[in-house]
Amino acid sequence: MSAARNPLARPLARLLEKPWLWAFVGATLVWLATIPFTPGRGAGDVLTAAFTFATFFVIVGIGQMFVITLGPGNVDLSIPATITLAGSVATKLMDGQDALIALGFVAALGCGLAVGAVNYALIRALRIPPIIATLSSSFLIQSTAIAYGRGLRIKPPPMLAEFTTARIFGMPVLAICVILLAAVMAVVLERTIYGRSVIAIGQNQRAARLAGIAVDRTRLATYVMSALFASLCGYLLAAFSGGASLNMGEEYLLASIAVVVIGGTSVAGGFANLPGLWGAALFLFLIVTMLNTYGLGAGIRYVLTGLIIIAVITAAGGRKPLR
Amino acid sequence: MTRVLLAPRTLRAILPAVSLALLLAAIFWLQPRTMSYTGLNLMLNLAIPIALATIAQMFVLCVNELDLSIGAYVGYVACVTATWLVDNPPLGIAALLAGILVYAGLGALIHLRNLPSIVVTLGMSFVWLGVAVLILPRPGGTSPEWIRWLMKLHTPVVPFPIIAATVIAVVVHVALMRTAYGSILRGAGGNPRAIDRAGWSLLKIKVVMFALAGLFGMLAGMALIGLTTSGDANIAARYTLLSIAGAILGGCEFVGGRVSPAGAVIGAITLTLAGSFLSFLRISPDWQIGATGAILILVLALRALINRAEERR
Amino acid sequence: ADTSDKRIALSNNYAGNSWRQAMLRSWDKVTSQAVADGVVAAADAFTTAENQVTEQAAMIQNLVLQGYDAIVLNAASPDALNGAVREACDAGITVVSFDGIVTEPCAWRIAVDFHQMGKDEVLYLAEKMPDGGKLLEIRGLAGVFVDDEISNGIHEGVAENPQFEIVSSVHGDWDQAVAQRAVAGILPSLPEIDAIVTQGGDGYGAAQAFDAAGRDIPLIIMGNRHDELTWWKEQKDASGYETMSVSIAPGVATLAFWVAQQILDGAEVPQDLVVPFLRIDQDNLEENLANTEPGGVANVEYTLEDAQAVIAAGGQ
Amino acid sequence: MTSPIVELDGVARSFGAVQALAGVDLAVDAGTCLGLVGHNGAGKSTLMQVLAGTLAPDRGRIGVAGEDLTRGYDVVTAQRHGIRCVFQELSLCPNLTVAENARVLHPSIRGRAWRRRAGELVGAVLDQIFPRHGIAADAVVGDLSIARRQMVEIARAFSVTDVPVRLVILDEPTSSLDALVAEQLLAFVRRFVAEGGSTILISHLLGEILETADRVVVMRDGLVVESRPAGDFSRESLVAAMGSVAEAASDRAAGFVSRRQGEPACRARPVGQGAGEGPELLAHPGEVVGLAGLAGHGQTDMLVALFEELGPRRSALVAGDRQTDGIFPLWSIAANISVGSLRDMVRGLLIERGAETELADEWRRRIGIRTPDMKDNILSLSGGNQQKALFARALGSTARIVLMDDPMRGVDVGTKQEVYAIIRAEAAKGRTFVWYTTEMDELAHCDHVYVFRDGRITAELAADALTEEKVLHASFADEAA
Ligand SMILES: Nc1ncnc2c1ncn2[C@@H]1O[C@H](COP(=O)(O)OP(=O)(O)OP(=O)(O)O)[C@@H](O)[C@H]1O
Ligand SMILES: Nc1ncnc2c1ncn2[C@@H]1O[C@H](COP(=O)(O)OP(=O)(O)OP(=O)(O)O)[C@@H](O)[C@H]1O
Ligand SMILES: [Mg+2]
Ligand SMILES: [Mg+2]
Repeated sequence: MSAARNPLARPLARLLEKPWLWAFVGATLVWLATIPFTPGRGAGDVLTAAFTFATFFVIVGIGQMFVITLGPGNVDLSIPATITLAGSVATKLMDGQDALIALGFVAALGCGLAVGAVNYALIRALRIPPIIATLSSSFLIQSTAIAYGRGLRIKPPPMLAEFTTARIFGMPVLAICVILLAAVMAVVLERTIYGRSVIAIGQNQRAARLAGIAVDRTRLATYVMSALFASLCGYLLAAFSGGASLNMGEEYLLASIAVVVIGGTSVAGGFANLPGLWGAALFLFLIVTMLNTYGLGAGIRYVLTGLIIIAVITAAGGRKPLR
Repeated sequence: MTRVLLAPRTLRAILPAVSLALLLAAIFWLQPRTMSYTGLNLMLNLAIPIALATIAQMFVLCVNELDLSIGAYVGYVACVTATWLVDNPPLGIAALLAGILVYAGLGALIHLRNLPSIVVTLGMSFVWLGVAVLILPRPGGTSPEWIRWLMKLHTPVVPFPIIAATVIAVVVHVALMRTAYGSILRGAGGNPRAIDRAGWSLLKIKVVMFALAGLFGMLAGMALIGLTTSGDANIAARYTLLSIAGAILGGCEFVGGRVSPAGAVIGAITLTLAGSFLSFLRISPDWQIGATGAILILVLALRALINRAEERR
Repeated sequence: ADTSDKRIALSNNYAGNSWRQAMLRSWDKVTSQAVADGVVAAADAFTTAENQVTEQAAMIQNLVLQGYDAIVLNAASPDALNGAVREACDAGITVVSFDGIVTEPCAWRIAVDFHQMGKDEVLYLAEKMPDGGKLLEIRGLAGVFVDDEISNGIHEGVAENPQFEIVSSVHGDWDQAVAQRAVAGILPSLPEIDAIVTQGGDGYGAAQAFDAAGRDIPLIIMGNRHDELTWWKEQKDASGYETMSVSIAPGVATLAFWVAQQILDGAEVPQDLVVPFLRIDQDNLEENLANTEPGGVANVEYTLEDAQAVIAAGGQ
Repeated sequence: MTSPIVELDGVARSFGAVQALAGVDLAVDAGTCLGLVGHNGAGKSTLMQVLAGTLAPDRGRIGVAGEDLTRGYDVVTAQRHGIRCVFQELSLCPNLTVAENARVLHPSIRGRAWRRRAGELVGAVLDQIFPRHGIAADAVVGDLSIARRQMVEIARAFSVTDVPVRLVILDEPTSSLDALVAEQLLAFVRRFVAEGGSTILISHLLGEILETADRVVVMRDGLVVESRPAGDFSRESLVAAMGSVAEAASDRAAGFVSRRQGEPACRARPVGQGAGEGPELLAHPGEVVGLAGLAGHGQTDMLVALFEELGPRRSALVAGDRQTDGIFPLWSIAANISVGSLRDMVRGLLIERGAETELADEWRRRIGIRTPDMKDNILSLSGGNQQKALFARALGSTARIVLMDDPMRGVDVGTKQEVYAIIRAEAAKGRTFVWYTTEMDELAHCDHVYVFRDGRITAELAADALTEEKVLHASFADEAA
């Protein structure tokens, strides 16, 4: 092989094989294409904004990624409703008081825990395909959120709101936290029994069971985790955007799936990567920004968004099966 | 004979029909008025476009792919039908055919570059929506007269939606489940390598299946316009999830080429009727959305019961 | 005629925001009183699981089957429900649409002049800033007619007042978070902005985006949300910030209810009625804020007399 | 003699750094059965894929019936010239019926009643090869046992519509069949050859090759090293030609000492057998317990049930159907092995980095997995080597009880001897093995054998009482009773 002859070729080839590469390449290109239209400090400001908003995509993306990695048919469609429920419950409980920040946090995670457990109960006990199980439960969760929160937009505690909007040297503090979180989850994926189990189940569930992997426990943990991340997102998002609303989760349905798959995780399961989530989240935000900056009409903007997504995935190409 | 009838495979195959019958019985009981020609007509006519979209999704599912753009595509077709097909039929027909061609091209692209269909169709959903918004920036347009006439057809004795649903189910069933080439198409979902090794072109199969999805998506959009009489870019956004849910309810699976056209049509009708059932139940507005979920769960729980029974043997 | 045996249904296409929630509550409050008083036999509210034309069409057909005498309708689309509405009319049912109105001639319409609402925003600005300035437009959901109407109104206003220029317009999908994100993303590319024209509900998000980017907050037209009014009040008290706030009151559903009841009663009601939108200005801010539920929307509920007045006004 | 029906000249093919074929010449004459043997990874399957047109060679010439077809040679060309292949990994569509699967290979079956005709076509061949096969033409393939699937695929390959079948390649066709069915197949191959057809038979059961083939070709490391009439070989010389040393058949009966003392390591009953009915399965520490009987009579179910009952800490399972039950196709060889021992490699919360490579390298050495790098994907291994990785997974774990589901499918003779030795050594250290096998020879390595029929245990034999006759007797229903 030529790689053996050229010592430099190998790391380069390794890099080119990285599944997350194309999401970052796409994000960078789109960013560069935006800069000429943003005077002065604009380039940096765009990045700051991108990191601010990509953070929320990444939070839900992590949970969704673990779920999707469980194999074909596994996807969590209840993320939007969970975001809404957790956001509503938390803001209503905290009632704008700094002293209750922790209580709100626990309540939000409590919602996530309950949602995840219900989802998996439907999938496991009633054998409902995950896509329909989570869709059905999302309707129930949405109703709960309506009945509980009544769509009232209660202000978050000021300290919490400040935390979600704080910055260090232009970099949002929240984004830094989530980068760390993503790094931790990358280790969980690669170097813990749980992570290995998720990947093994995604490749071949029967083989995983026969190899001694605790399939049920792993899947339960994964659906619960996805709901927990969704509720964390709901909690932070409500704080960030000045209160919860009943439709705050709506756009996270497609977005959570999009960041996962554009980030290079295999939809067929058994193969995941975390850096790609950030690449894809930045990419998605920057496309909208670029097209907004160009001042194009809504129709053209949609068309271009779609074409760019397809172009990036085509450039990245698929993984060829070995045999 | 009873053994065949009670075999899990048979039970599972008739399950969609059974849950539909149960739901229908519950509706008749709640609201006897629905048990009439007009009643059935009103309750079922909106199921036709959904059934067509579900069939489209089924073709894609059959080759182990997923189409996240079907809703947006139906919206695109609806906009074309409500505008160009009326004002400038040649342009309208060209636009509709272009839609099918694009679908066929997607099949080829996905196969040749080995791309995840979810991402590609996710991208396409934006493209279709964008084009639809460009064609029809605000809701409007009218239905071509003949489509309207067809969808409002007053057939003798049996309401038109029932006839239409039966025809769709039978035609697709025969084409996909009973013809020789149909088994090759399904085989490509079951074990693509086996089909490849037997000398069939997987590329052609993908192209055919996606083109069929495009065709049925087109029919769905046109039927929808016949019912609503005017278009809207977002008109069918929900069809993406509905079509997947309908196909699964009807016994199709995500991988392995296991599909059922009749089941898909029944699944679509079940979903539509679930909505009617709810409005007859008169639940508090807060919980109306949640009740939709509860019904879905209920219907699918039946399937779990049968699977349980199967395990116990 | 006596309407005490008549049944009226509300067909609603969306419940996912504070406006619609306020609408449903107003409906419940006013109609349950009406039912208790024996004015009508029933007034049930129905909401679709998702905001979709097709679902609402199916719902209308089901309401027909249930034998309601009148359907009060907040429609997902002005044209696409015409088929279902026609069927309802053919079955002898009175259809009254409001907020999201339908174009089918057999239905009654209680319209808000969204076009005028958009134009009024610019007219207000023209008054406040005679020298004109640069505007940022935050739109709603592309392809929905309310968005198109308001935006057309705004653009017409700008055309008549050429001292204003819309330097950019973004779609916020009527979602606070989306609007905030869209504004934050485009801000770096924008020159100094003098005012933001909105479709309601997104003002607070826009203010936060400007605040986060460390830019001067321009004049933002508000949309009657409690959080917007509160923020406005704070700014007003702190620095004398001036703006206006305009939106349609969710209680308009109750007006539609009374109109439907009047039609069933045999009253002569013109097919097209217009309700004014609810506008809040610098001087009545405090009063309105006090009347608005925390986290909710400024609202007015209508009585039978209000409805009769509107009908009489529309008749001329 | 006429010219050979196929002729390969200097065929070479590499996969990355692996040279699977290094210039192979091969000729098959009409009316002969060519036996092809070689160690795991010798390149047999690769060569057959080239011949079947599913894999393009890097260089070399392909001639069929004297015609040079090298340019653009593909499946369709191969089929047009009557060349069919039963691949090592099954090539049926599990979602289609038997008849529909037959049609996949025969585009000419079309039009009215095609289903019936396809069903009759494959049904007739099935009747011919495997009398009393019990497979319905409208059965869905996914519902059939692996043995029956194999039978369908074989029958399909021999079925004829428009093009006469000239050469059928059988790549380890008997690996999932029990002895009786395998015998039926081999008898049919003889008849087929006698009528003028040709076959290439690949098998690791040298007895089959010596009995059935007219000519034997031996491959080693991507090259043909020997090609002689079958009569010139003995079992020993064949093994030697493959590069292994034959071992004298073990005679366990002679020095057999029962280990049946104290508490058994596990006890169980077959799923379909009620309490008190027939013998119970017992396995004592240090014992190798064999499960015998015809394929599909409840042995696999029993093993899976046992595995679920014992749990992964106490037991490990070596899957036989490696495609559906064994390998993780996206993972490296090392990851496929270490997945059985994750619990033992955790330090603190994380899996230790070095531990995985260490374990993999140790087992590459012990069981001889042929690969340049254990970090390569598992699918880059030949079938037999994949199976070795599955062995390594189970043996490398700390489980005290190892359950094996006909694990020697596709494993070459040399490796088999090594694995037998490892099993014996591990058993001596106190590990328990429960071993389902379809090969009579392997039962000789067991201390205690249970024979299955219809989901029940019908006989139990200690090693000193084990004879082939007794096993066969217990495997078949008592006609008299
Ligand atoms: N997602 C939506 N789809 C369809 N119509 C909508 C949607 N959101 C709002 N509307 C309608 O648009 C009009 C203006 O809504 P507006 O943006 O002022 O408030 P809102 O978004 O409902 O409130 P909030 O977001 O504060 O809860 C109303 O007629 C409302 O019913
Ligand atoms: N798709 C592939 N990618 C990489 N390496 C491969 C591939 N296919 C085969 N090989 C390698 O080529 C060599 C020959 O493999 P082949 O499958 O032909 O062996 P075999 O003789 O059939 O062995 P077995 O008896 O185990 O089936 C092996 O070293 C294998 O690892
Ligand atoms: Mg809003
Ligand atoms: Mg092989």
